Amino acid sequence: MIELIGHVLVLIGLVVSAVLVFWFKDLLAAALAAGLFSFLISLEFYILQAPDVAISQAAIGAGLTTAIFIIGIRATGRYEEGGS
Amino acid sequence: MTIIEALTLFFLAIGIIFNTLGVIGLLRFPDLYTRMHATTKATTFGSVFTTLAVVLYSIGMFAGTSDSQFIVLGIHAAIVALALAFTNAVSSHAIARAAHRSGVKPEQAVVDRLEEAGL
Amino acid sequence: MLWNLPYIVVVLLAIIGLATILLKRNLIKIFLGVSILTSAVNLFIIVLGYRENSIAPIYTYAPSLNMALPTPQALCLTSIVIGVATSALMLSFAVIIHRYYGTVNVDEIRELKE
Amino acid sequence: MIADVIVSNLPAFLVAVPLLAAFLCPLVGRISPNIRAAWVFAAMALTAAIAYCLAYLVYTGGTVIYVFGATAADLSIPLDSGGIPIRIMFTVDPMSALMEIIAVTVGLGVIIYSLSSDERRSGLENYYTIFLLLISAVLGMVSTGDIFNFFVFLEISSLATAGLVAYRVEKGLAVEAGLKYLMVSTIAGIFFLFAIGILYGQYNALNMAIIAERIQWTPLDKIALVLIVASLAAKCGSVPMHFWTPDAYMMAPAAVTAMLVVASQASLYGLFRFVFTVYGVSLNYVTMGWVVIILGILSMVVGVTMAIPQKDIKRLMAYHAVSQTGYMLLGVGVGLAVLGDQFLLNSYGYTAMEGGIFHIMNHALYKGLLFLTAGAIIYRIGTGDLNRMGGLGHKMKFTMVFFIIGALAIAGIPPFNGFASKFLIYESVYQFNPILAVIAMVVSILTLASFVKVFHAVFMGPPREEHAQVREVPLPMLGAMAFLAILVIVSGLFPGIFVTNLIEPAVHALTDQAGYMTIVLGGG
Amino acid sequence: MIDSWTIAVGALVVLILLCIIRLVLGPTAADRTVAVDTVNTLTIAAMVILGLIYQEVIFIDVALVYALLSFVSTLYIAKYLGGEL
Amino acid sequence: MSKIVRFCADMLYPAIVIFGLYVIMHGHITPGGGFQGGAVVATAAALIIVAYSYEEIQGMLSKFLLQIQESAGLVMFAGVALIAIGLGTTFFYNYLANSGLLFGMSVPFGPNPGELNTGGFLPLMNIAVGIEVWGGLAIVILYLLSGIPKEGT
Amino acid sequence: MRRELSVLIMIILAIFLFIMAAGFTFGSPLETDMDDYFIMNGQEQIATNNIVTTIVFDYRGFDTLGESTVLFTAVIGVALMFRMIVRGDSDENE
Amino acid sequence: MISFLLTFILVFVLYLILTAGSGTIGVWSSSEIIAGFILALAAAAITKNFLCRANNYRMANPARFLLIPVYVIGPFFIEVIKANLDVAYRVLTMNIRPGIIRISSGLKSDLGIFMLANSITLTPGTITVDIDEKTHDLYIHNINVGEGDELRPVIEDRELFALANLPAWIRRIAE
Repeated sequence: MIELIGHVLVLIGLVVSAVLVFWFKDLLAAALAAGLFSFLISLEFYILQAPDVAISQAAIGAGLTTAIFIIGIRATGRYEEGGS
Repeated sequence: MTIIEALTLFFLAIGIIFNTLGVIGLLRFPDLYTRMHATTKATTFGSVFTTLAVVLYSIGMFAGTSDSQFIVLGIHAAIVALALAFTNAVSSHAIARAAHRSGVKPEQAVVDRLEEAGL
Repeated sequence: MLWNLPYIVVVLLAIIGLATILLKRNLIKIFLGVSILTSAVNLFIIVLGYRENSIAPIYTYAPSLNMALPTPQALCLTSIVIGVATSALMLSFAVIIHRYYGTVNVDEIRELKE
Repeated sequence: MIADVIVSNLPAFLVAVPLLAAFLCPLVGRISPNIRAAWVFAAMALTAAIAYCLAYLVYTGGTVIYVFGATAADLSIPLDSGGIPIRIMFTVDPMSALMEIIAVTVGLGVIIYSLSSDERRSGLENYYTIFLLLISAVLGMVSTGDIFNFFVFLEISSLATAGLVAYRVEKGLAVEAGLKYLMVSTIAGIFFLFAIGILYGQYNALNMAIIAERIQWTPLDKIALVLIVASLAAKCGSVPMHFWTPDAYMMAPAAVTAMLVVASQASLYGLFRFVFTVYGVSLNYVTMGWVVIILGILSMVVGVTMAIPQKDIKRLMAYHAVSQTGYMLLGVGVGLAVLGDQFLLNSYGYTAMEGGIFHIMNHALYKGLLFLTAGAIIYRIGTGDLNRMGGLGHKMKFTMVFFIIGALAIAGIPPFNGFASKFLIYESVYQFNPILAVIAMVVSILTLASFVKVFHAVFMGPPREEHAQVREVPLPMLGAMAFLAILVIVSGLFPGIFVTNLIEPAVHALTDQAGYMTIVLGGG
Repeated sequence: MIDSWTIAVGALVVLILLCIIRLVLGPTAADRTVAVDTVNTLTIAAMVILGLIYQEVIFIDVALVYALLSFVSTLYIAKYLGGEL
Repeated sequence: MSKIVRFCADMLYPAIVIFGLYVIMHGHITPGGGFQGGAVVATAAALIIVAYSYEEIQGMLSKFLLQIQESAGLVMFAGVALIAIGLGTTFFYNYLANSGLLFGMSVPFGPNPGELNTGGFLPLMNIAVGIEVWGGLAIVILYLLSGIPKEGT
Repeated sequence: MRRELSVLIMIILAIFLFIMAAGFTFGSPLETDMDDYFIMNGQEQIATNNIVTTIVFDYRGFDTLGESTVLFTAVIGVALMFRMIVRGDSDENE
Repeated sequence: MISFLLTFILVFVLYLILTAGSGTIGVWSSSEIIAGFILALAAAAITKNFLCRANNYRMANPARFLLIPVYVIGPFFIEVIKANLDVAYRVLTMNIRPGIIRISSGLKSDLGIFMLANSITLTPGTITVDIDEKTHDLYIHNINVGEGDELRPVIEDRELFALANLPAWIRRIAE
């Protein structure tokens, strides 16, 4: 039962963090929310008995994608409106 | 319930309590630096303690069954604990430094030598 | 027990990703939407392969033989790597575009439009 | 002995050779330009030879199956698996072979052209790497018999095409066009993956034949079909999602543009393959056929009307490419609409499909030729703006001849190959629905008008003084254009040979779903 | 015994959700970074305990990858915030 | 970054590299494999990149070497698979499995802890893919960093 | 106009996807024969404990070659994009 | 060469720790040891310039090396628990005087300054905010600055720790 509740909470967290990505105007915060989304989806893969996928999501989604998005934000400007 | 089991439960409880305190601190404290006092330390120690509980559990199980999978479990969990303590300290230092450089000043501070030094 | 909640979450994530792609005007934001959409389809594929009370499809000490389906996990691995390759290429495009136009707002860089 | 091994492994070499050449190309290409050119040309020629041998095998001996990782190449179903193919397999039937022939032929011509026309640019070792990757992706897409494998090759072709379109990074517009293409194809790819997930979740299979056997036409299958058709139509530049085509075709180097046509047609092939082979019998033919027909008609009309006012030569040709894609969709759509009715199929359905598929081949040839001539013109005078051209007829005689050949072919004037395929389409579509045929003819006339305008603007008129230094383009470029032009003329003069030997087997292979399933699933 | 582990995981997941509140509120990007960093730590703890619940030793490797790599993305964010990137 | 972070990166770099190699090597026994391990090692390179400034990186990581690494990994991957054709079977036939040679031990059916020396050519392919992903992802980060505009432009 | 069109597309897709979500049942795949084959025979045939790796590198090894190629393509594409910045090259214009 | 050897030993030991429990030679199987040897050679060849960047081989001495766990379990742990109680009290009463102060450490080696900074960060109530690269002085955010400390420009490091003299331990280990 508790596992079930935990699973549901992770799913809710996924949706919430995705909404945050949509909602933030500050791109850095959006990238942070995307990182959080990545962590949570990796936890979800873990719960769904897919450790291989969880590792690659952790390594690629949490580590590298966030890094290259940060570099991209640095190279293009931080806020969504008003250009750079 | 053996001593190791009791100790495991104790560690687990301590870990969860620390984590809870840390997150409450994250939510309640007024400014960034005090929040970092609350979270980085409390959650680091909380997570390290829950991980150590796993280590203790595996030691207990290994003593009972002498099954080599519990060696692996214990050692890997110990490495996780080590890595957590190691990386969290450095990353909280990095965040604090970056925050200070980006202009977040501590509230109600009685003194700010770093501001004066201008690094 | 959990009914179809994971599938519903997949749909919600896909819709949020699409909304980010279609409604936002900033290229980086659009790429974040693409990565959410990719994650949604990855989650969909993994959820397809989950069986109740199963263990991971790796033989270890774990005694049960009721394993989750392995093929979706293999497909998902491929999909994740494709996703990171695509986002790397897209980000490099955005960086170059910013060098030329000074902005990454979609509405302002439409020079090709008739 | 060695020959046997090579022959039985031809489908593997077909993809492995260009891939290996591409992997080594960034390193080999750094040594010296000549070695790079030799390397690329050798790889492409070897690939072409393999493709021709394989096509010969397929056309003479029937569909070739290649199973990756099995003990024997044609062991599609392992003995202990209970009748399911579990490994990835290549299923090269005459339709695939036809597409392979087109791809390597155009690819060979384009490589020869590109070795001369692009030699002054930078980053060439990476450029040719991506070129080889694109060719291997196209070959993989048309050969594979596994839907997920198709997706992987689709993604390779997306990324490679985007990289090539944005190759001229010194122009911001090129990067923008590449980004637009990449966005469209990425989102299309994601929805394609959704469709794969739906099919996999229902039937627990990834092989086309086994899905075709198990498919039940549930609502989920319908959704999957919609997603597949939408994503592949977006990739091949059909009308609702055609907005990337003019930008991408205009900003890419000329050689790349010719290759883009082939890559788009590989997506078109995927569309046909899914509709005919995977869904096949269970499909509601008339509805689906009309959907394809309407897509085709819209593409034709929108493409040609957008093309007429264009000022840039490659952009104009790009809109014509959209328009010509409509012909293919129209022909195949008519065939699809009558697929359930054997009598109508025999009376005009096959003809329509032959027209549509013959048009794929012809379009690749003459559109490739036209883009190469446009590239030649731009190579010499440095702009694609029609208003700044004129009087080039005397300076670039051979280019002018090749342009005339291509323009007449695209407009459907006999005796060029455009006429052959368009005529097949007209006569069959007229029996199906006269209005459609009339629209097709009108579009054809508008195409002719548009190209007459281009011809007049570029080659006729008084010579302009800023073009006084213009000379004929180098010999390799002329050779490549001549190569394609000869093919255009030959296939226009003797369409019967091509239709009987190449197109008809392809059409019958495409429509024969039961035969496909028997070959894959019965070959235990 | 297993029940107490499960309860611990449930508590950790609830804490993760609470951290999201700070992610929403956080006035500066540094606050949000702190929140995400906290989520990392909690996720790692949850993963270790889940590995024990599933009786699968090999799952711990995932947590180990996580512990080492989430650090790197935090450093990137910190470097960007500090204006050094 | 500050001296503390630099020192930490120096110390963690060998540890993460060996951990990535461990993940690569044990791909056929535990979760992981070429992609995951390669990504871990590439993240180690990213750690070095983030700890030092872009100018200091030039001497530590060479783009050309990484490019060679990437190509070599892919060629090794395809080459290992192509050897199968030379042995009279098909592309990607696992000729080493259960053969008794390198990585050719058999495993009993059912739950068992696993043994490194099994899996046929899978460990070789894991290594090849690991090398490739390592080079590829590291070089992507290096290139993207070079796109950051200099101060004052 | 563009905004309304986007919302329309999203609504249509949402309906599609919800129908899709209703068609499957979480936790019980409809058919499992191919994967059961992998689970039962993969360990014995390839001598590997990790069935996922078995599929990734052996049964569907060709996909993995393609996937590595995708990454390679992206890297070469990025290198192609940044060649002006890194080396300061500039082409002669056409 | 020395740096290569040291790195090699370190990564080899790490690999062995990671694969413990795989077989019967000790707790390792023979193939793991062989593979670990080869992989450690590779990893050491790649990373040899990083671990010993300062050309400071003092830590190769096992006597110093083994002091680190003693330090962590002994004085450091005591200090952490004491500080935890202190901070919990201050948080409950909200009796805080935050401020950033400057600490002079006098440590020369990188490892020493690293250990001191981490000890300070992991001790509740203090965070290392920044470091002066030349003098190795640390800037510390303290949740409760002592009375009168805000007026002193520089504070000695041992004044931060009430029970155990952590800087002396660190000096013993790392200097």
